[in-house]
Amino acid sequence: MANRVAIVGIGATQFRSISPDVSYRELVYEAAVKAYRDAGIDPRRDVDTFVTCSEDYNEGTSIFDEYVPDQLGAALKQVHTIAGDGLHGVAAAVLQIMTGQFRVAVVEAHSKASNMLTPDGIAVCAQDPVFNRPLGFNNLFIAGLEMNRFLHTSGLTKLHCWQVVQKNRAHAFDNPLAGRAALVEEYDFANARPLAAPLDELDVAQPVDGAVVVVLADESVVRRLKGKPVWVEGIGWGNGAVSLESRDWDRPEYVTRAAVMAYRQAGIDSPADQIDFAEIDDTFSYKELQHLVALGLVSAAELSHWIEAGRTGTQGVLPVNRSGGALGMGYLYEANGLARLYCAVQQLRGEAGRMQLSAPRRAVVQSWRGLPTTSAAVAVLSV
Amino acid sequence: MGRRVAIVGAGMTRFVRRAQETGKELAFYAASEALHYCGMKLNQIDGVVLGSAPDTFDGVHMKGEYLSDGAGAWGKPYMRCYVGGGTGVFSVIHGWYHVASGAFDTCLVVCEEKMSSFQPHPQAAFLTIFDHTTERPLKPNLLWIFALEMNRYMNTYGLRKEDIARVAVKNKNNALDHPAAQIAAPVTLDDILKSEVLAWPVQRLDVSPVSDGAVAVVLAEESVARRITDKPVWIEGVGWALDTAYWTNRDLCYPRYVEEAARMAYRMAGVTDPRHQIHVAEPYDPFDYKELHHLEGLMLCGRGEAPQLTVDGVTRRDGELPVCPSGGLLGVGNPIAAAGLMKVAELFYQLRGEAGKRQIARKAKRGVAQAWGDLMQVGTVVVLGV
Amino acid sequence: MKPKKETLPLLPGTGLKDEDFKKGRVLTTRWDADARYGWDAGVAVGRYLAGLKEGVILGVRCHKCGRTMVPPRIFCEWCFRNIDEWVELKDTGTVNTFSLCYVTWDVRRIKEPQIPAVIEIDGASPGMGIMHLLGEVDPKQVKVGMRVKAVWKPAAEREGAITDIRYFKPI
Amino acid sequence: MALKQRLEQESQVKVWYGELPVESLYTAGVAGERFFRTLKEQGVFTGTRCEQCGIIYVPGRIFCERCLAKLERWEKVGSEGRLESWTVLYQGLDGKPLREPELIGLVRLDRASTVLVHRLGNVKPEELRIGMRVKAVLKPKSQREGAITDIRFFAPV
Repeated sequence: MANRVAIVGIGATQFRSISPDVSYRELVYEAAVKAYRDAGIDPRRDVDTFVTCSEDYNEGTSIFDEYVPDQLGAALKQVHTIAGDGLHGVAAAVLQIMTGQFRVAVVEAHSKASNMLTPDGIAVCAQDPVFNRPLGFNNLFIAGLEMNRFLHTSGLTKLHCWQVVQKNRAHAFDNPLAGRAALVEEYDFANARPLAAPLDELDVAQPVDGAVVVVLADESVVRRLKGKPVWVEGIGWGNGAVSLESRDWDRPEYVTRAAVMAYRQAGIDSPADQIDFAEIDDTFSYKELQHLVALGLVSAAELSHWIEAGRTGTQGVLPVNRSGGALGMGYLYEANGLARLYCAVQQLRGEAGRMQLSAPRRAVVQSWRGLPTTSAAVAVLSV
Repeated sequence: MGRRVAIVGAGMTRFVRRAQETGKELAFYAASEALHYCGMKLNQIDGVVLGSAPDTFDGVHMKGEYLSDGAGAWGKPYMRCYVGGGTGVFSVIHGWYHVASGAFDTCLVVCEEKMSSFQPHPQAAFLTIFDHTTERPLKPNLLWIFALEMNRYMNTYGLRKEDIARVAVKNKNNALDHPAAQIAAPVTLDDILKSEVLAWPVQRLDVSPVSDGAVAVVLAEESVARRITDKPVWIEGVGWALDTAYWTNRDLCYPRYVEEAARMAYRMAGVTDPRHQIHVAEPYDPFDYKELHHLEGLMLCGRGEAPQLTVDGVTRRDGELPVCPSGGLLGVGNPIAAAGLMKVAELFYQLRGEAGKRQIARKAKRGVAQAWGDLMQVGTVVVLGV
Repeated sequence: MKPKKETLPLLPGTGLKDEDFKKGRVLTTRWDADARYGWDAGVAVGRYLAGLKEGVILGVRCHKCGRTMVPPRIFCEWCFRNIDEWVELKDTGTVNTFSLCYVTWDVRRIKEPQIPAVIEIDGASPGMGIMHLLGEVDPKQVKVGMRVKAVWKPAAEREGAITDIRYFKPI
Repeated sequence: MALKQRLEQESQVKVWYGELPVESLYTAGVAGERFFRTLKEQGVFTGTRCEQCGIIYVPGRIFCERCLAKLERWEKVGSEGRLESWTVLYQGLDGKPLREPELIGLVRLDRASTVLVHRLGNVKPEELRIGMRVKAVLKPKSQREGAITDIRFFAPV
């Protein structure tokens, strides 16, 4: 990219199933204070633009963007909201810095999932109100249809999906932020509650509360700051057909488009060889498998062998979701992408503690906006 | 520094109280009209951005995703921005940074709002813009905050209602020449002053109507823009600012967030004397006093002086500083985000001399469009020039 | 109607009338969203509500900028640091601005206006107001700058809510 | 103890309850109006074709999502088709288990490029196979109201 952009500060709260002691403002404030300290900046003085990521229905407030500036130190400054994943917010920040008009940008996303008393009733409002919603189906049916077709066309089985669940939830033991670490055993799978066959409750990332704030800066600022910069080598995002009727049910081509855009900027032509580890969407167990292929990290033909051989595990050639992913950290709505980015930055800086992989140089981070969307964003990070 | 970015095409639907079209269909109409205007095809568009205000209007959660196909986002990088009522003008800023960054050569900007889906009346959707714990239990409505702000403004500067109402007369009559307009008949000062009191000092005709509609513009970087048209309209400056959410801690008599946004945009555009270097303005006018408030925030006149400009006829289409020649939200209608983008589209037509009956009398090389939103909190400003 | 309107270019978009819906001339679907929330009040607003239950309006102070703020927050948004102190404010104040509103939140007409106001609370810094209603006052007599006092619900009825203050009335 | 100290020391965990009161009335749209009217009156499925992209959208649309061409050519498609995927849904909109799980399928009608989402009927889950032939079972004409629910379900041919 013409104007190099780096991540220079990260801050996050813990990801917990409930957070009754703090309001969303206070949750975000905690993450913001940590991120600014990590970057060594003062938001009132040093930040040129702020991007927040949220959706009104998830917050229970219309035009929620009203309530974002104060807890970020952004009052009366340049702030806008993206109705997208945190990685879309990062894309918005990177673009702004690349214009040359902004040098330091802040991206925020959070989840107060526990405050949604009717998450299924809220989620269904994202379905098309004319063609789909009158049928009265819980959004999970879309995942059931997609998973069934995916297993049918890929030749994989539920056992492969379970391996993803076991891996990610075990990974989360080493992540102090993660809220969903567990040893999942065969007994658990056998007794899992079915949601939308072949999808069981254990295949689904469960919601948690949390906030993540990230500070980005252009090269001139990076040189003045003390910390180790993590460069955004590429960032891509893309959409597919949103309607259930016309979308491609066989593959998430929008993920591939986003990846191609990010890889092109990063000069990556063979992702499997050039990327050291991946933090990717695993909202549902099968999604991690789909996304591995869509991101060009594993070929469809090799996928089953890869999973069976544990190549995406801690000791594998391509560790995937070493953080625990959404299955292990918890599902953070708009903050999913930033949580993954946070952990990837820790890895690349060598500050990942018990999660630390050996000297990784380059990571791919990917997010998907969940049911019923066909939007994805992909970032390539490096040191 | 960033690349130069131009608007090369614009298009819109009619603004109507209740549209038969779905939100997707409205977005499609606007996107397709804008592409037609500059003779472009969707495959020449690198990225798409969407502006739309609260999801509760359309009644669709994640409505950016829902509207994506109508907006032309299939297979493209696509993002939805929002800053409440400021979204319409912000969407152009959003598109601007896509192109100015160098990552995109072209960008389609679409704004849509379908307010009529909300039952029984779209105004009720505004209850939920207030703080859920400290304000909503008082059952506030949107008129409250406008009335509170208008009263503070009138009190601070000792303004008379009839001077403010002249804005509504001007804009509603300007709109009679706008093909998208919801208004159908001329309006007099007397009509406005005699219209029903909703929330004193706000009366029925001080307010813009609720609407369904969509607007789109096409942005392109310099070399592409010059290939598409010999009359590109340049985005010379952009600015925005979001003030604290603690709105009851601020003095509502002056929109300092608009001033912040304007200063940023003027700095970028090299405008040092806005009153003389800006030739036409489209400030946000959901209520008549807001146009005045915003003219002051845009530093096109001194504080408390905007009403006199209207009385003196300066802001008429044949005046020295035409303001809202489109007819504004008061006249054309107010499909929130789309209304803001309509203002940018108006400057595009005016600066190219393509505004037909709405064409302002004076020669204009530079204009400013501005929108406002959230809890009287955000200013978004775009300076355009030819 | 101005006849010249017909000469304007025709834009796409189909306007419907109320009766098109009432008479079933267009196909429609309905949805009543089940979107319920339990928002965590958190430290600052949690204490604010607890104070209201006790019949007290609480504020917070930042020693750096010297402002005393209401409603409370755990940070000073201008200095971006933690607040230093909680303070009991008075339950009196000054009307900063007001409206006489003849329409309810769901757009029904009412005869007697509601009087929403921004009230600057005594003990907080100048200009620090909260939104509330005025009562026990002739609408014609309400003025900017008027002095007012909170009218509380009886202690037994208070639940820790902004509505524990019924309204503010002139002093 | 003074009130202020007491409030500062006690934990004041409090939850404030509320909702987004959103009641919506959606028009079927220009295309939806035509698609559902035809289904209601004639009991047939119709779509629109984009010549350039070679796609037949069912339900028909007024625009092609791939090229934004305006689509005006409506044509009839089959009311039988192929099951592209299926699921058994166990969870209701209230987040609780459904008393009766729902069988749901993706059906590509003959000649259509796109699929319809709907219930499956007259079939047991163990009989379902991706690729099987299914047909639309409509409500009787007198009960049809011009909505997606005018289709009762899709059943094996």
